[in-house]
Amino acid sequence: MDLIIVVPIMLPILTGFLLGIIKPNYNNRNTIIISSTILNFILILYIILFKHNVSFHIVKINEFLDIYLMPDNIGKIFATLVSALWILTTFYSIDYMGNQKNLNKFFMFFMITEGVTIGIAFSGNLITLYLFYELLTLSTFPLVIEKGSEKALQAGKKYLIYSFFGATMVLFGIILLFSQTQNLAFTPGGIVGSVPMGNPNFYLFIYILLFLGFGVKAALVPFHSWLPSAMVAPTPVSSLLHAVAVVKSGIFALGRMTYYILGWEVIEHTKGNDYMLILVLITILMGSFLAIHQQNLKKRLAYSTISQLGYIMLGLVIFENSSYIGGMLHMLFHATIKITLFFCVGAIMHYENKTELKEIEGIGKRMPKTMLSFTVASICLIGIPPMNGFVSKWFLAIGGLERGNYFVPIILLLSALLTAAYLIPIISSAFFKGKPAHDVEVSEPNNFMLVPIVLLAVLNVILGFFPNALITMIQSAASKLF
Amino acid sequence: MIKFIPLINILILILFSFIILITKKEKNVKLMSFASNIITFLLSILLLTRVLLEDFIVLNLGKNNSLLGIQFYIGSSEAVISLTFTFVMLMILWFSNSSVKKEVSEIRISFFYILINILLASLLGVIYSNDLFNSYVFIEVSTLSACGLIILKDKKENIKATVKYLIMSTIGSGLVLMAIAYIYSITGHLNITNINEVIVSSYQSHQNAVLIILGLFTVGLGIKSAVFPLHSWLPDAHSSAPTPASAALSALVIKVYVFMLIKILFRMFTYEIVNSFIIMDIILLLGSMGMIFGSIMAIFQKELKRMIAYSSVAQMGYIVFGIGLGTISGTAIATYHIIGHAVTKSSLFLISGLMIEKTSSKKIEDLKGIGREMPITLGLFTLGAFSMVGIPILPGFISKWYLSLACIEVGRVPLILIILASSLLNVLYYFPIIINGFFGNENLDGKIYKSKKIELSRLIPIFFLVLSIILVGAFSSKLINLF
Amino acid sequence: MEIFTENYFETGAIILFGIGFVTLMLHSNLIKKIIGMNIMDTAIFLFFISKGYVTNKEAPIVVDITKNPDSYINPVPSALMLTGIVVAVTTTAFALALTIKLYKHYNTIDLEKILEMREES
Amino acid sequence: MIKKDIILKEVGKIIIPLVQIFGIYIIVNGHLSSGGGFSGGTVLASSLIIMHLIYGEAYVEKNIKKETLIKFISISLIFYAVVKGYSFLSDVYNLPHPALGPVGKIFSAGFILYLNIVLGILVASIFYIIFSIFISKEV
Repeated sequence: MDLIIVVPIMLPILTGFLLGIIKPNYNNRNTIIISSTILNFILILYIILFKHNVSFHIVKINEFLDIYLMPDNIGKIFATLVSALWILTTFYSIDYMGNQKNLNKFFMFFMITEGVTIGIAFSGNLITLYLFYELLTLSTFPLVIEKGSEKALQAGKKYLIYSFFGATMVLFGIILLFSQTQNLAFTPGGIVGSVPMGNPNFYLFIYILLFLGFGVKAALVPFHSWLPSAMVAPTPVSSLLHAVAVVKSGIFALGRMTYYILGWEVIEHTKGNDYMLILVLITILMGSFLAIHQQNLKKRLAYSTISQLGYIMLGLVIFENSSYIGGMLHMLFHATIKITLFFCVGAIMHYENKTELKEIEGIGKRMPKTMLSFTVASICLIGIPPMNGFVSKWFLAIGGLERGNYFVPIILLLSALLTAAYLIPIISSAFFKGKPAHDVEVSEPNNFMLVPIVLLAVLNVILGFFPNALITMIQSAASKLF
Repeated sequence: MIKFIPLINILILILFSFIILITKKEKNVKLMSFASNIITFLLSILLLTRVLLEDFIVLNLGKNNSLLGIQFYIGSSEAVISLTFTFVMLMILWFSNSSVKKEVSEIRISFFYILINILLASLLGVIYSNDLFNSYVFIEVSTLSACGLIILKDKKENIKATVKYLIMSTIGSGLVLMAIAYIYSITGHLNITNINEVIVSSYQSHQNAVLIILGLFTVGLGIKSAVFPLHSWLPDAHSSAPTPASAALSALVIKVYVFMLIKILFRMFTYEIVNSFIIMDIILLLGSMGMIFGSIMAIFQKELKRMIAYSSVAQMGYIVFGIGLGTISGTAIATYHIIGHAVTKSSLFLISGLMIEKTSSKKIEDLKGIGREMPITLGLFTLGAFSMVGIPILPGFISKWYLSLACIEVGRVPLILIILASSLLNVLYYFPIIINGFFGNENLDGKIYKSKKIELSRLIPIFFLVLSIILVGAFSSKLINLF
Repeated sequence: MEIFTENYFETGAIILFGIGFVTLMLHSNLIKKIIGMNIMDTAIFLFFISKGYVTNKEAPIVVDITKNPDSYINPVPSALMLTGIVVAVTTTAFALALTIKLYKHYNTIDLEKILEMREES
Repeated sequence: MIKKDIILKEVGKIIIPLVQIFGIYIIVNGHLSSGGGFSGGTVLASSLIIMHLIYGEAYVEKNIKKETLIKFISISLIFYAVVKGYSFLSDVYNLPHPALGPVGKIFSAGFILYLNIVLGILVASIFYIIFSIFISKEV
């Protein structure tokens, strides 16, 4: 019964519309949201374990425009990541948002975005991916401008213009591609390989178009400036969007495009990946440099996301088995780490309403558990050996070496230093500055917020110690590609 | 009997409009015009099924040999277009029987229904007729009834818009008549199929004569269908006319002349002849300029209806672009876009009419925060805007997609940039309305409207139109390989 | 050059068409525009009917006995021009009515002035 | 404002019926000699206009009211449409046609005669209405 894969996409969207229509009051709205996200998570687990190579055409208008869902294992991994983190974020945002007046609209779009992101994970061809890609922009836009202030509207408009510009580039690439290959389905190893090689720079042009198009969402350097300005949104939105949903779907689409559509031999033949490599390296360095002297905590984390995304793109651009695994691993680990960091910063903002670095002296003594998990997460991000950040960086470095360009590991190490440079000051000012510990009473955020933060920190550590369960799964996907 | 449907269609419409002339009570004026439209709609469904079964129908009125008599030729594209037009007109009529009272003074209501009936009859006439002079007469009738519709409100700007429209369209029809005279002098026939036989053999000898004819037809019909440089009458005419009339005008009337241009270019002069002349590149140029500048001008508009009018100039650019490509797939997309755009544009205009009635001001600034007051209407408007901007599944996207494919087929890849650029420009002027309508706190609070509740019954016709947008999108593949 | 002198009807019609077209386009006074429109239409009718003319044949009117058909000129264009004339008359009547209404509202019939008025009104 | 001028009125009394008869002649002989509905109708309309000019608004208004004219128009239009439609449809299903009389006689051309008459009335009343609207300035 192939219909099962449509359910995890439709369920959140329907609950979203349900919220919009019946406008429930505070607590039964919370129950609806929590139950639907948990149900969704269980459904996806069920699909992963029992359903193998199942596919479903939602609507087939004509030979190019068919909405076709075909979750392979990369798609399943991404979907599990999204739905798991969505549950935690729902708990977090219920407490964070409190009960303002029109939260129904907020949670409506919140649920629709989850459905659309899982749609991206499950999409079977480039057109479905493009459709969900556009819907993602439209459904995340109201979340970004939740505050409704003039500044939020400006940031929202900027976000919209960037993503529509990216979407048009992607559309241009898809049209050119379709005129050559007449089909857009994802096939491991790429469909272009089979088509006789017309002229290489035509495919180079398509590759660059698609890379930049999806790169806008993945905060590639020239198009990254919408990410920090979208920090004006409330923390659950900015943490979810800029750690899990929007940015990662851009990366996921890039991965799909390079390995499942164009195929890496074709790109290598057209030397497209060398140009992109330069761009990715610039992203990594620029992200970390800018993050260092950012005073606002959320902006600092935003720039760190840009540089971490550069890591993942590095994995996609170096066509090596281990670097692919490293990229995918970092995609997962970065999501969990960054969401913890954002949660902690959000907790600080919500309870102490302090946002600048100077204001949070001695916060560690007031909120020990939150800041402890913040330190654990930042250690993972820097990539100190036992933690999960190190595992993915390790694979990336090996991939770089196998490919033969030596400056990849150098760049990795350099940016690991830079990550330390912008994370450690936060920890040090939190714990070692400010008034002595005994005369400060402890005021932890209530457990609706605290539980997700601690859970995530523990999850990071476990993933660090026992990553090979994940590695084998990604390895099975990667084996088909190389 | 089915063979006679086109004639019966037109006859019923004209007959009922005359009967309305006499009836006094307003209620059965509406009843009659409604009845005539429903009959024509059902008949055109019958016609479409008949055409789908056998190939095209040729209907000779009067003399059998087509030398003298009027001839109707109904191929698959004509049948589908006439079905869409009758459907859209039915919805406009349904919408107008509640909203026309507010805009048009009491005594002129019956004139409104008469003109709408005659307009639809003449539009169907132009689509069906295979005879040049006969379609010229129908064009004149449609222009005059369109002028009548614009002037119904009888205010200052209406009269100015009508004068401008009348003068521009008389120039257009003068050129068209001259072109028909020219064709007649070369071929001695007035019937498209006969002319085709003669032209195919003899066009080498009359090289520049055929060029002049093509030029006259393109400019003449271009003026009437508001192709880019010749469109200056459209914004005034469409923004000052009453809402149902402006919806009918911009969705139906300007499409018919372009369809006649398609008939002339591709059925009379076959593809090879037309492509051997430079006229095709000029049309392509006109189309691409229209796409870009139409949207640019729409961005700077302050009033809602003028903005939508300029956006139909841009959409006409798409259709002319499709023709300019000069391939079979190009024309198929142009016809598909005629249908897609007719449905979307009429729903957008009707919704904007409702919104203007609610905020009682034409300016776009006053539409801020309308999402709170009329969520459903703005929701429908968003759907229409999505189709214009080109979100997949909706017809806007499909015609953009196929247009660019046709461009690649012809080998002019940079033209795709123009298509995509113009769809980006569409975003720039449709989305601010939606954004300010739904979101933004300072837009929403402090919004007090005269709480004229727009009762839902007025929304049903628009709901059907929006539904048909999705349907047109869904069945696009079958539609396209029909043409 | 002898093309022009030979079928001088067509050349006359084209020249008239040019004059009518130019007056319709360029003159700002509405009445002049309507006159130009009429000139243009009559020029086209002349062109059409001259197409039907066959030298030394007479008009197709049944006086008392009907002669054999080939002694008449080709009646088709002149029949068509009947409808053409009616169309031209209706447009002129409509345009005249519009000019009167315009005069009532703007008390000038100079189109340029009326258009400027729109800018500042 | 038209001063009561005896000469005009007397001459009018004689000329107007003549003009009307001439108009009717043109309409009826439409299918034989040149003329037919359009030209005959205009001649009839000119007779009405002369009457309007000479005897002034009130006189004409008395016996040809505006509503009756509009009724005339719509009835003749409907008649024309029905007959024309019938003629198109009938030659396919060979329904009865009025007899085609001998060539050259008045009742010789089947429908055309009735159509011409109806068309004449139509054109006459329309032209007269246009004239009366223009002259009464309530355009």
